[in-house]
Amino acid sequence: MPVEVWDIRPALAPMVSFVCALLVFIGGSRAGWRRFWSMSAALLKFIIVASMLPGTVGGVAYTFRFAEFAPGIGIGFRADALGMAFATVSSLLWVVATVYSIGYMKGERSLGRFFGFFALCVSATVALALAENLLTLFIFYEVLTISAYPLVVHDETPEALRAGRTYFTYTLTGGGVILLGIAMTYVVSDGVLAFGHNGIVPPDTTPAVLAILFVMLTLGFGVKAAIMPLHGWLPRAMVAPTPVSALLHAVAVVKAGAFGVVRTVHDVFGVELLRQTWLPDALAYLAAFTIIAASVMALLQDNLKRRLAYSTVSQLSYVLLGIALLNPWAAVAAVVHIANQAVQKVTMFFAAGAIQRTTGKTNISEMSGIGRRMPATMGAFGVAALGFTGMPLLAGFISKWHMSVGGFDSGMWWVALVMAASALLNAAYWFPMLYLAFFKPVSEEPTLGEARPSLLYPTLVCAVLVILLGLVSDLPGMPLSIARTAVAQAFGM
Amino acid sequence: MRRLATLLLLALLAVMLLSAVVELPAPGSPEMPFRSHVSQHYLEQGAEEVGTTNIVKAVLLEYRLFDTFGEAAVIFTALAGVLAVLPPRDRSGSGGHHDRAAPGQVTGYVVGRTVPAIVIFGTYLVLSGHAGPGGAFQGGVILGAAAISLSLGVGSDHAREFLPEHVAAWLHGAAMVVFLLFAAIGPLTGAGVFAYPSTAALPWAREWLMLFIEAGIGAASAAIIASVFWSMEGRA
Amino acid sequence: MSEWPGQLLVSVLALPVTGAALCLPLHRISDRVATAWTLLVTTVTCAGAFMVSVRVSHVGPFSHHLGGWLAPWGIELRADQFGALVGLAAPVFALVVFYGVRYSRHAVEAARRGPYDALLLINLGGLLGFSFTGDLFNLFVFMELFSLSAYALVAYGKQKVAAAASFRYLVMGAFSSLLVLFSIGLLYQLTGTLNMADMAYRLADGVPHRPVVLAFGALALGFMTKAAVFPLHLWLPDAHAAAPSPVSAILSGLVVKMGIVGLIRTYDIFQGAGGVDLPTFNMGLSTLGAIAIVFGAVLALIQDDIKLMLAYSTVSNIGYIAVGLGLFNESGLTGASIHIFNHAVIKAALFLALGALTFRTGYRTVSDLRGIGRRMPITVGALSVAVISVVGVPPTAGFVTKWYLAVGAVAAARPLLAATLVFSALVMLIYYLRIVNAFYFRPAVHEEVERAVDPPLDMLAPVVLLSGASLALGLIAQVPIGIALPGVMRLLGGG
Amino acid sequence: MTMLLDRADYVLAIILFLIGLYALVAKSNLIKKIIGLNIMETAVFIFIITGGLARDGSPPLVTQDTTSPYHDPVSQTIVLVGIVVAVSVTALALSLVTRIHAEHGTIEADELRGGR
Amino acid sequence: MSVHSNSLLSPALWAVLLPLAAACLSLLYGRLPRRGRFLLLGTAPVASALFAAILVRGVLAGSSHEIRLVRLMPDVYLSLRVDAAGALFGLSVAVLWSFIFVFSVGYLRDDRYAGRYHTFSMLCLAGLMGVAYAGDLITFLAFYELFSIMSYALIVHEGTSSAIAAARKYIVYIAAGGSLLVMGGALAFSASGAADFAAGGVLGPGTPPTTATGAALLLIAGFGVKAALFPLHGWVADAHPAAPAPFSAALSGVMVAAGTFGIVRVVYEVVGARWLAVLAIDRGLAAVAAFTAISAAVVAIKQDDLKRRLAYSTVSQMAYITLGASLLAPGPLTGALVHITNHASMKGCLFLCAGLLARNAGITRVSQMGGIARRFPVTMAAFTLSALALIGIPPLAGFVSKWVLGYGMLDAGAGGYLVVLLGGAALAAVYLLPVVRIAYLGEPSEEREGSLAPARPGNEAAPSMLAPIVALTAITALLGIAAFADGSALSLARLAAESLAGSR
Repeated sequence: MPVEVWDIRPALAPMVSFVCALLVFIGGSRAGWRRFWSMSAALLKFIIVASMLPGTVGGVAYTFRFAEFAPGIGIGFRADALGMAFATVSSLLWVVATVYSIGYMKGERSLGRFFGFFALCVSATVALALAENLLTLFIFYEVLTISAYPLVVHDETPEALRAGRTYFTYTLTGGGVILLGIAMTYVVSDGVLAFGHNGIVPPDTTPAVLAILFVMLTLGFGVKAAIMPLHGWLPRAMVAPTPVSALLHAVAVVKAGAFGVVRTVHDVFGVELLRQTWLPDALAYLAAFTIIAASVMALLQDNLKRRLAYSTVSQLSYVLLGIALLNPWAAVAAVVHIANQAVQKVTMFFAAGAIQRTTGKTNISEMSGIGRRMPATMGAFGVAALGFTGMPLLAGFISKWHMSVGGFDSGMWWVALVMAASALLNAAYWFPMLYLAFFKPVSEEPTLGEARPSLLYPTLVCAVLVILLGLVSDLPGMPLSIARTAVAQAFGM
Repeated sequence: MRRLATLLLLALLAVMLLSAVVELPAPGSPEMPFRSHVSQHYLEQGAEEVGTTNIVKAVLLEYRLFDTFGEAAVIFTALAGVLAVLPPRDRSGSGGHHDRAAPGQVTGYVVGRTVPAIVIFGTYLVLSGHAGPGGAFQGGVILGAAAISLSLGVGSDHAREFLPEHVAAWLHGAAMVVFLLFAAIGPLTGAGVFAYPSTAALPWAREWLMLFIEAGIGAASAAIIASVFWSMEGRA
Repeated sequence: MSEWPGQLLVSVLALPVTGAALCLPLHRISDRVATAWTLLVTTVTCAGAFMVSVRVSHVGPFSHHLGGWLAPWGIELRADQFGALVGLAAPVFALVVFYGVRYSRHAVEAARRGPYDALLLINLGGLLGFSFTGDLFNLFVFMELFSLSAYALVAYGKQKVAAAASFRYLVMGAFSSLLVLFSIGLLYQLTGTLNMADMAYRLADGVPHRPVVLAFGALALGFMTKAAVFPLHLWLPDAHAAAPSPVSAILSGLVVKMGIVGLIRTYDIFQGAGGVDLPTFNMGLSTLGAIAIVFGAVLALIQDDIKLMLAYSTVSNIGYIAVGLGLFNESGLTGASIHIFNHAVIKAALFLALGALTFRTGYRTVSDLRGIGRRMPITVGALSVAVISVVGVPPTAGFVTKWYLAVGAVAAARPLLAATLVFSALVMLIYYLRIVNAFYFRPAVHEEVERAVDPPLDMLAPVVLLSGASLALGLIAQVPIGIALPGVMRLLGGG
Repeated sequence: MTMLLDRADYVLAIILFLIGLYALVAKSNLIKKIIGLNIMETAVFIFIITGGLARDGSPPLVTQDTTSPYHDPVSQTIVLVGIVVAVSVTALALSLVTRIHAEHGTIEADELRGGR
Repeated sequence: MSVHSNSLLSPALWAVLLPLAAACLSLLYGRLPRRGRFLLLGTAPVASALFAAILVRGVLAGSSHEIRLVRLMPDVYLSLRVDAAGALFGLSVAVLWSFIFVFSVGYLRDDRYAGRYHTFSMLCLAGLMGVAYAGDLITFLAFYELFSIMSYALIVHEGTSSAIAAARKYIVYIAAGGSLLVMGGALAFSASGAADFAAGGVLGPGTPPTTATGAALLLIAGFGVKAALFPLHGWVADAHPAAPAPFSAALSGVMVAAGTFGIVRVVYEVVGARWLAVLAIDRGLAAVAAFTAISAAVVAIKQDDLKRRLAYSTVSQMAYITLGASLLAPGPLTGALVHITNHASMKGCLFLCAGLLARNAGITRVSQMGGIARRFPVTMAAFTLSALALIGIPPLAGFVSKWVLGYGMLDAGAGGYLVVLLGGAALAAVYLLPVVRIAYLGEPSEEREGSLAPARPGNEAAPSMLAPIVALTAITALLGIAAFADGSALSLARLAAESLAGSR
């Protein structure tokens, strides 16, 4: 079990971008001010989170508590390995996304509000990742929901408002269910909500209560993790500007849901307790179904962002499937996939955004010959697409490999089949796009040039990240090693 | 239909109330529990502790003085409420077109004779409260009634001369001002806020203070009753 | 005599009421002096009440025997934990009055401004007196004080329906006061004393059951009407909607809570009384509370007038408190008692913010106030924060209550109740979404809205302070909890 | 029945209370409602006073010569304050009715409710 | 004997990296000076060939070394290891690629997307060299996937509708194959805890049989797609005609062989010969291979399109290699390995000739080839020579591998398959000789376009296209004649077979 060290940094990280949000809200009208604060906050936060990395890998969990309502519950932060994995990825991608959104949103309206809530979302995500107990996690989970709404409806078109309402209905109902679940946990475990004890729910709880609790928490978080029956809001939320879809619907918001499920399985119930019940298997089957069905749905979409949305839905269920197998390998796959999927999906969204900004095209059918016009952007998109199809030496392969090994290890051979099927489906809906972009003979000559640098460079950086995560994923600071430490803690190895 | 429903409701209520009351000891029977407790103490020690034979007066002005303070405040609130709801229109404007009948000869004559008697009796009640029956509120109300009958008899314009506007404004608050002073005096004489100075230090202080409070409340209630009547008069 | 806390307690109760008397004449002399006087008295009283609460939270409950007479003979003022919670909310009253100065100059014509200040002060005195007295009849007197002033204050509303709403409020209020008086008389006859602690002690042994139950029924029913718990809430929406904004803030924030404090006092008295079946009453109360939540939420949904919607949300929030009381376990009661304080802060913020909007544009319906968000950013921002807190989204004060009530409901094994608690708030939030959308994301319709700008500082500061507090209380929730918990334990322990 | 007979005073109070309540609820004229309210108030006062009277006792003026039991002073104090409260409420109610009449021209509750 | 040198100087690493560098270079194809760019790009395959040669000499001298580049996962490394089989395969790939490159320069002279072609072909080369020198299953898979997916771009290069359809079919097969491989690898890894190539196979005796069967079947099927074993060979027939000639030469020559090479690796160094024998999978594999060889040859006869016929011939030849490998004996394995090299040069030359004919004379179908020998004397001579070698006429390369294979079969007691060998050779003659006959004796058919004016000697084709054809034919002859010399491909193959199959 990691040594608990009292340290301000886990609380400082979210605080930094919260302060930045306030500053941007106040001085939002001046572009310079806004840009400076957003960038500096994003960088500062990444530095703080990164500074905690060596400690986490070294088995130290920085803890910081304040605002204790009652003994055991209150706002507390604890940077354990799992939390750090999510926080590192989010804060890193946030730096890149801030650059991207500054470029993308140039000339749009009410940017003070946009960047304010943008920073608020990130502070909530990092706080959520480093939460020390279930209540803090839930508090910042809801803050994230609320502060994401203005971003979803940023364009203020009726369609955006409708999407916003759907978003709220789904996520808040989920939030309500989670609150009930947490209340039950609080009662069942009489007052203990803190993570880090490999399961708060006492082993002697009656199976019925255990089942209700598990269903409530997983489905509650599942709404945001866009597990199949509850994923409706994600494709509709694509109406938001691209940096929002990239960050929130590929990294922050949806990952919060998946992260919540991981916390539930590992820290609220604990692996041993769940092993005796049928619950994780049910979750596994549901996740597997989602992977396949969402990929098929993605196949049918013509709008690029909606296809990306469905692909996110399917990729997210990787994490859920990995966790549900209750096997160290699969768990590593799940945690590392949080990082891999985030990087790959953000690259694709950035590319999609660049294409939309440069050529105004959003539907795939219109994108023939785009590859020659914007080779670098489409190149990055291609790398990410290959990553998703599980091409070795790229990020996606690492998670697929661990997942398959985990599947065989835990005797569920069909998991590898699902992985293979999903890889094929991914190929099925990405390769035609690559073909269209690069190889389809196009009559008119490529007129428009490459995307603006502020859009292009973040995309390329992310593409390089995808390769790095695949190649050197085992360096101490990289997600795979953090994932292994987290799983080691969770499985008590 | 509504009537039937209310009747039904009332019948139900009646059954409940009666069934509860039946179990109460008969009124006036000595073994009523409250006989042997607080009121017995008041009856026995009340006289010499407060120095008045009228125990109700003792309770009102000594033991439960705060209730009386509250009471005075309530009646002042009533006035404030009435003034809020019906702000006094400036007299000049509305003087002219009263449609009220001019005061008849007979009422004018009778009122002329009886009002002084009423006023004297009222004042007596206010001032003698601490010895015999009576009390500040009763006296005050009677004085108020005198003012009302006067304005009925000889028309409110004349009646108002007895209680002009600016005097009334201060008089309404008289009770409160008295209590304010009473509360202030307490700490000066070492007795704490809202308490009589100990008889040992100032033997005569208790009677005078009581009288002072009685007068204040009496005057205030009289003014309030009158003002309430005047503000509602002529507004229908 | 008793040391300084007792003196403080008495002066805190006596000052506002006596001070009110001076308002009338002072206003005839000069407006500015009278307003200054009112502000002075309010600030001093609220500071005093706050100090009493602080003392209670440090030292625990203390009492003061008026006139030196010991408990059953004289009146005993007792400042306990629940009273302290109301004392903690006193600064809210001060902020509302501070906000009301400019508002009343705009909304109330000169002749009626004197009584307005007087009634406000008396109302404050009544509230504090009601919370800090240990004597049942004294409780009744202070109840009358704040009720009467409340009826009159409602009549200040400019809408045509104000007088009728005030009358209806008066009738219901008078009826409930009668019930209380009737039960006081009955209890006096049964126990011979008017002091609540002494009465509770005497009720415990050998008192005929049926009259005790009747007394309990009458008292409880009286206070539930005052608190507008579900079936008896008919008067609230019209009254709170018709009243001017500062008055509505006080009514919804504090006056309605007195009914709840009264209910808690009833529990104190009838704790040990034989024949009184508290569990079934509690079950009924929590069920009524649940219905109130849903009823309030649904009705709020269909209103276009924001003030009426806030009034129905008060009915719903009172439902939350009733549920908390009805659960009668540690979490439930804690949730209910801190909501007395939390809701006062949040609802005051809401009404004042809305008042500011009406002050600037003269409109109060959602459809008229479209597009105000961009023109009055700070006020609408504060309104949004308050909206989020009233619904109980995590970092806010509302969430803390919802958390305690949810835990209480689950602990009492009543999942349906827990579900109602959580999901009715969601229904409300989805609806408040409509307001936020209208304010921020819709173009302005009226040109008054176009021209509107944030209100001057002395109106804006209270709004921002209160909505900030509603957010901060989410984090520093242990202040009200610390005060309420011993009281809750005493209530449960005593039971 | 005998139980009820020697508690005639209470029964009377209850009946009065109910009559007042009926007037308050059923009548639509506001003035009649106020009258009903007053009847109920008087009923409660009667209940309290008669509860406090001692059988053939004398008023609580403590003079050496009286030997018979006194009536209970506290009940009378309660009623005294109660009466003042009743007066105040009625005063405010009447002023409200006057204003309603001035504004709406009618004091019938049904029409008022209609003409929101 | 294996030296864990982590030095970055090892030729194997450069053999892989150089083509990658060239690929990046050719991205800027447009901006390179016209004359210089062919020299620049050409250096990559030639250099790789040189490095491969150095490695071969090193292996022959007995030293083999392994490099661990980067740690992908706890006990999984990206490692390169040069053993005899790898060196042999690497050398043949590099040599063939150099000639193909020279040919492609001429072939793509006026093609607009030549730059893109060269980029992807360099990437494929890098992938293939990686496959040759892969030290463990994961690296093998990585490079295998790399060149599989990159070749999609080459198949679809022409942009014609048939090319698009063929490419789509190809990618579906490859993606499916790739997934199977990953599943098989994961199963093997989960069972054994390691994914590198161990001499007797990674799966220890303790592995449950079902897992072993599962892993074996998955891996073999995965590579089988590329190696065009019977049920999975659908894509080959469409891919070859659609792809540009130099690429189809490479495709047949080495890329299909990579699949077979994969099967060899898996059979001997992942699943392990013992397990295959126990589970009787080797016999199954042999049967499938035999069937494929015969059926492909039969289908080849009927094909009128020259490239399609050659494609089916590749399928049947590759089947021989799989057959040889599946007999789990050093003898047939040697034959199989040496046949990879021989077949590469023979089939490479044939396809280049077909390509030249198609480009210069527009001839794609055998029926059109009447009397073209007069117009294309050199090409047809090379074509005939290679065809004869393929059929197995001594002393050419084809005969050597068939002879060693046959002898090995007898030695391993699987005489029955000798019939398949001989039958195959006969069928090869049936589908190749007619082409030669028509070319020399047939009268020119009227419907040929006018462009085929009476042969003007000497202007048959650009020298840059003719030279590789002639060179390849020479190599085929050399491989045949000098087969039994000590440094020859055969000796290398025997060494590899000993190390792979010898240790049973």
